[in-house]
Amino acid sequence: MKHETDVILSTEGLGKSFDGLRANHDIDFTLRKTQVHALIGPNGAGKTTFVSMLIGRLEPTDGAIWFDGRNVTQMPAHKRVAAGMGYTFQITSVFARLSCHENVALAARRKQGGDAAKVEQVVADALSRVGLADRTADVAGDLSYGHQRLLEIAMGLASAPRLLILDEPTQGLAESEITAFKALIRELSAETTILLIEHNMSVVMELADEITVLNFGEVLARGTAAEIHANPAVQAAYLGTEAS
Amino acid sequence: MTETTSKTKTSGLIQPTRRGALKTLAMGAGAAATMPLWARYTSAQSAEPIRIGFGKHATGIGAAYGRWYERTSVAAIEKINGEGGINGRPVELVTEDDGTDPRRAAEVLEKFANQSNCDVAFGTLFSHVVVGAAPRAGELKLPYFVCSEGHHVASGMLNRWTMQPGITDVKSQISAMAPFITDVLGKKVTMIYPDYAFGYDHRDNLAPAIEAAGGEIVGSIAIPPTETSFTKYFPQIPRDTEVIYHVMIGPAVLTFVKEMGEFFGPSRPEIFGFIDSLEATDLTSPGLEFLDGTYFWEGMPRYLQDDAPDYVTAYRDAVGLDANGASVSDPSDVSTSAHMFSCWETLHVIKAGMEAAGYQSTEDRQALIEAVEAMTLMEAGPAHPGGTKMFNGKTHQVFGPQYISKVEGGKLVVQKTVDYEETMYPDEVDYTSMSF
Amino acid sequence: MTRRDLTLHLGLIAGLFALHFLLPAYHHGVFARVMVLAVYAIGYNIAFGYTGLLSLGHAMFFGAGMYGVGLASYHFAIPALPAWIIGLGCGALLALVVGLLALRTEGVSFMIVTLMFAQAAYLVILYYSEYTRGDDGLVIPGDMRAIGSWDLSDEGTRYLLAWALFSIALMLSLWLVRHPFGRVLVALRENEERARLLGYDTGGRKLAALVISGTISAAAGGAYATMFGYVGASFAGVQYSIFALLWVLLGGAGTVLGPFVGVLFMTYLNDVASGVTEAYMLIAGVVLVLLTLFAPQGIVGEIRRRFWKDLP
Amino acid sequence: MEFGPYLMLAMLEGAVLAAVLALMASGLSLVFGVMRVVNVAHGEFYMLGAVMAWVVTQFMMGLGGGPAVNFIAAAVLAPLIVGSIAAAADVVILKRLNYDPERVIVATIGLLYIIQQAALMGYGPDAKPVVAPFNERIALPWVAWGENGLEMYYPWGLSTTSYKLFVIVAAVVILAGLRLFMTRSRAGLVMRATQLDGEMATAFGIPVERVYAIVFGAGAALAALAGVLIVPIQQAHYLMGGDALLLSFIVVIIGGLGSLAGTVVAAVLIGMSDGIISVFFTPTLAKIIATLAVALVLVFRPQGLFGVKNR
Repeated sequence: MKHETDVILSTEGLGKSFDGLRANHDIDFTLRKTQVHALIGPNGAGKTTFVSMLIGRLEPTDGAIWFDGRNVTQMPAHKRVAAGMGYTFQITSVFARLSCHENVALAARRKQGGDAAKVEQVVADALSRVGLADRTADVAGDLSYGHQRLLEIAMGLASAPRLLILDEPTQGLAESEITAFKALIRELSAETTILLIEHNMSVVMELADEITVLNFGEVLARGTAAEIHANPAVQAAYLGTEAS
Repeated sequence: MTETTSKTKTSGLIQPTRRGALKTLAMGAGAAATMPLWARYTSAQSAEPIRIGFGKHATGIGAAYGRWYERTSVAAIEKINGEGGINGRPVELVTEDDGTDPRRAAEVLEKFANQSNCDVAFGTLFSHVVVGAAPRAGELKLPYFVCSEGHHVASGMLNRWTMQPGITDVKSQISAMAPFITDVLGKKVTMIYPDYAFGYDHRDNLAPAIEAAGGEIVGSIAIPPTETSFTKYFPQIPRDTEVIYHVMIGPAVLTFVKEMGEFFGPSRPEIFGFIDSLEATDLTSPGLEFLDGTYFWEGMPRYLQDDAPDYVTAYRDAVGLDANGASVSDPSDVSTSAHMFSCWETLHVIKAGMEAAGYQSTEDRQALIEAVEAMTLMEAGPAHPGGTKMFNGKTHQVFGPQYISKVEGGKLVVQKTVDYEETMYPDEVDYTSMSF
Repeated sequence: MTRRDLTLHLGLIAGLFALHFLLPAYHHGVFARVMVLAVYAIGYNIAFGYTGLLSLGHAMFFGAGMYGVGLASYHFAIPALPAWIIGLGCGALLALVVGLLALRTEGVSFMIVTLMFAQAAYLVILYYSEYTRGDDGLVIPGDMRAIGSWDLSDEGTRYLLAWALFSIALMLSLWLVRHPFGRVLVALRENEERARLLGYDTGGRKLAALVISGTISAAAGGAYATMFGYVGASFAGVQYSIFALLWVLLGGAGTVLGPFVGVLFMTYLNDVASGVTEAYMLIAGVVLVLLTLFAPQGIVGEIRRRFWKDLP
Repeated sequence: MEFGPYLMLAMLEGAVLAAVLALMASGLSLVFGVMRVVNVAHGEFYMLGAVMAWVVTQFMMGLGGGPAVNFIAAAVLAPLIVGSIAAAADVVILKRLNYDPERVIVATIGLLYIIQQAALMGYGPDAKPVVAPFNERIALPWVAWGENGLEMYYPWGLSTTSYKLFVIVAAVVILAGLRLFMTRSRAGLVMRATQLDGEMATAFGIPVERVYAIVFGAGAALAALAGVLIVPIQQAHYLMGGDALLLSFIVVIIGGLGSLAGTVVAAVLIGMSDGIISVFFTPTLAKIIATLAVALVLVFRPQGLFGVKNR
């Protein structure tokens, strides 16, 4: 087994079929600690299916998932989160009727437990890092779409994961917000590992240490930004279509 | 009568300490709002009418009974008032719907005792409602006169404040019927009864009574009270059955009897029923033709009998019954004759009890109970149109005549009257030895 | 727990204590009953209001407490307090079993499954009529209705005990919803998937919430049995499940004070309406429809929305 | 009674119950299938159908109609009236809730009380009979091995009535008609399209709101029709909707929520087993077993016994 000490997450032959339809097939994937790793691929390439299996929202049909040296394939989602995974949804999924503070506090409390002062500190810190410090008392559902995405990220931060999976975090963000987001990720990458599912190529190219490309549910290529950029297969399957 | 407890002056309303606190507060300026209420308690003087709380089954499964119980009670109160009221005071009926529901019935008793300032409560029919409400009556120290025919009173499960002086209980009704069934109709009896407490009174008492009379129970079929279709139960009737004994209650009674007729077709055994199976139901309803020639128990005849005494016709006129036992204003509105007379008689017992006790105010409630407990023979007459009865003060239960009627041309004709002497059984309780 | 929260809720408790001395006899009795039923509603509110579990079967928990107490007192002559604890245990156990099964479903299916379980429980009461006396029910013997020298059939004692039970349930519910555990229940109600992916064991929390809710409901049922002396099958019928829903919706689902306000309001509404018409349950129907249409948050919920944003 | 004829009788009785249940439950299933909401007031529409049948026949009797004419009038008018009431309730209440499943449940519980209590006020608390258009007792034969080989005879008690047979036939005809309507007519297609995807249907110009109102009305009308058919056997009573609702829930769940064919199969299963179980068990125990079984089906096989997992 390949758990080198610097690998935080890996999959072996991971696959998922829906009623015989193969959404993911035989994916071997390795994620190194403190890396920013981007997962890209055209629409319908199976990215969300893949991360859903990682976090435990979907049960794989074949293969295994290893997190921190442990086989977590059968582990329920909440235990994976407790073990150190964090996840933000592709479609905004905040607690719309609760305040921003409570949203983030819920994320912080699982780890901090009953230590109210510590929770307050984590919440304030997370909100200010995403730039929502002045919206603490606002009801989450009243925020703009972009702010809700930032709130999602704040919730991810507050749960202090060792691996943060961000599913299309910049979707719907304004250009200025994207710039701030990039800065935030750079800052975060010092302390935590980040798996980024992203459409926005500029974000990917600027942030990712390593990139994995999915196509038709299989791994098409893997490498640094420059390598992927130069890969003809990727260009054909993905960048080509993107460019046209 | 054993009067071991000395008469304590209980208000029956609130415990003394709280009342004391209340009075203290009432004297303060801040509690002025409670004054009118107090005024009501203390001014219960002789000019006030005597209030009788009537828990009416206005809704729920007992509604047909409730409607007729109320009519009978209103007529009785009118008569009593026409004759000068009770102890010179007019009588007023305070009616509350108990929804044929035990919890609601208990609340209604509270309302009677504490809000509408009733002197007594009366009139409950359905046994689960009686059982649910009676403990409250005991706590409120409110005389509670039920008209239920359940064996719950005489069995000793209730309390000193609950009595049944107007209607014979099921246990003695059955012991009165059993000899007739075995002598005239047949020895092998199959009983069909509702699968709930009222039915259990029948189940538990019929077998010994039939056996004592030389017959045997060959089949026993319990039907859930919520059932709406009955044919599937009838095949359980043993083929050698000579007599069907049936008693049913609730909104589906007509279906029950109709489907029984359809099941037997032309080859029916003898059938003996408690009229409960067809109370408030027209005997000439389509599908009931087969009942001609069958027998029914009646607590008091529904149809005007040829030899009816004057006080019976007077009672029927006062309640508004035509010769068929239906409302004079609506011939399709059939009464619950076999039971509702108990309201009339109970109200007259209350009157007699209050007069014997010199009843003045709610303080005399205990004296009222003791006065009724002292009663024995109740002669047939305007106050007791259902016939001569014997009251047993120890068991709080009355024993009266029972009627066996035959369906002839769509009418019930009395064949036999069983006097109260034949309906008595040994005491199972002595309420007079219990404290108030 | 903020000071304002405490003042408000302790204020209500103090007010109810003062009413013990002020209320005229009839209303004194009504309030005692309202407080016990409010405890049932508080229990229901924890499942429905805070955790979002729409159950139509809570009457079985109320009934479990009631029959736990009733059967223990009636058949085994167990005195009030131990009997009540048996009742609590029955409710907790039933809630655990029902929860383990029913919580595999959600939404509409959960509602129907709880309804079916409750119906089965109701029928079980009727089926074992030899012990339960079926529809007729049991009258709890007078000497079983005492805790030490306190006679529970005494109006004053009963009021104070109902008041004590209600106060405990109210403060417990306030403490619970302000506690991180309670916050997670709210998160579950709002967005279960999100809560799960924040690392909360949603299945376990829902089960815990249902067991707490069922136990409180059973506490109310058991108290009702000893305090009012009667145990009957109709209390375990579907109507009492609907009542709980109605009270909580009317008062305000997901508010601490809502259950009490709902029971109080509905009780007096029925009391007044039954004097006007036989069809007083019509009022309940109209109220339910109007609530869903115009005030889904209920009375206290509307107050929270308009005036007092962080009312618990 | 011997076992064979007993079973036969139980099955006949079961078939009558199955017929009525199938009608009523298809109404519930239709509403759930198309609108994805549970109508808790469905039992009250059944009750209202029975009550309306009584009202119509009383009115017609005043005009001097015979039982057959009166009954036909009731069978036509009662479902129409009840269906209109339901459609109105949909427009006034459910539409405003955006058909949110949980809020609809609460609102229809309210509707349940409103209808039930209105019936109490307007119609009264008594059970009242409606005369059947025809009701002859039909004795049924049975065969047994006798001295001369196979013999046919009429066992004691084995019988049914012409009206009960009519109820079974009528239900079969109506359900066959409903199926034809749903699969062959344009309106049926529109309903099924709406069932598959409300938003898509809107995009294709289907007036979804009107379809919903019609479906809700039609579901109630089916329940009312069941009420009309049963009332000559059972009488109309304002509390009759409760048990009927529970049974319909059971049928719809066993059959698979929203599946019409499954509903009919389940109605036959439940109706028949109600008759047949009563041969072997006491009725209360049978009900306990059936209720628990349904709960467990929902827990472990939420798509129903006959449903296919789709969503």
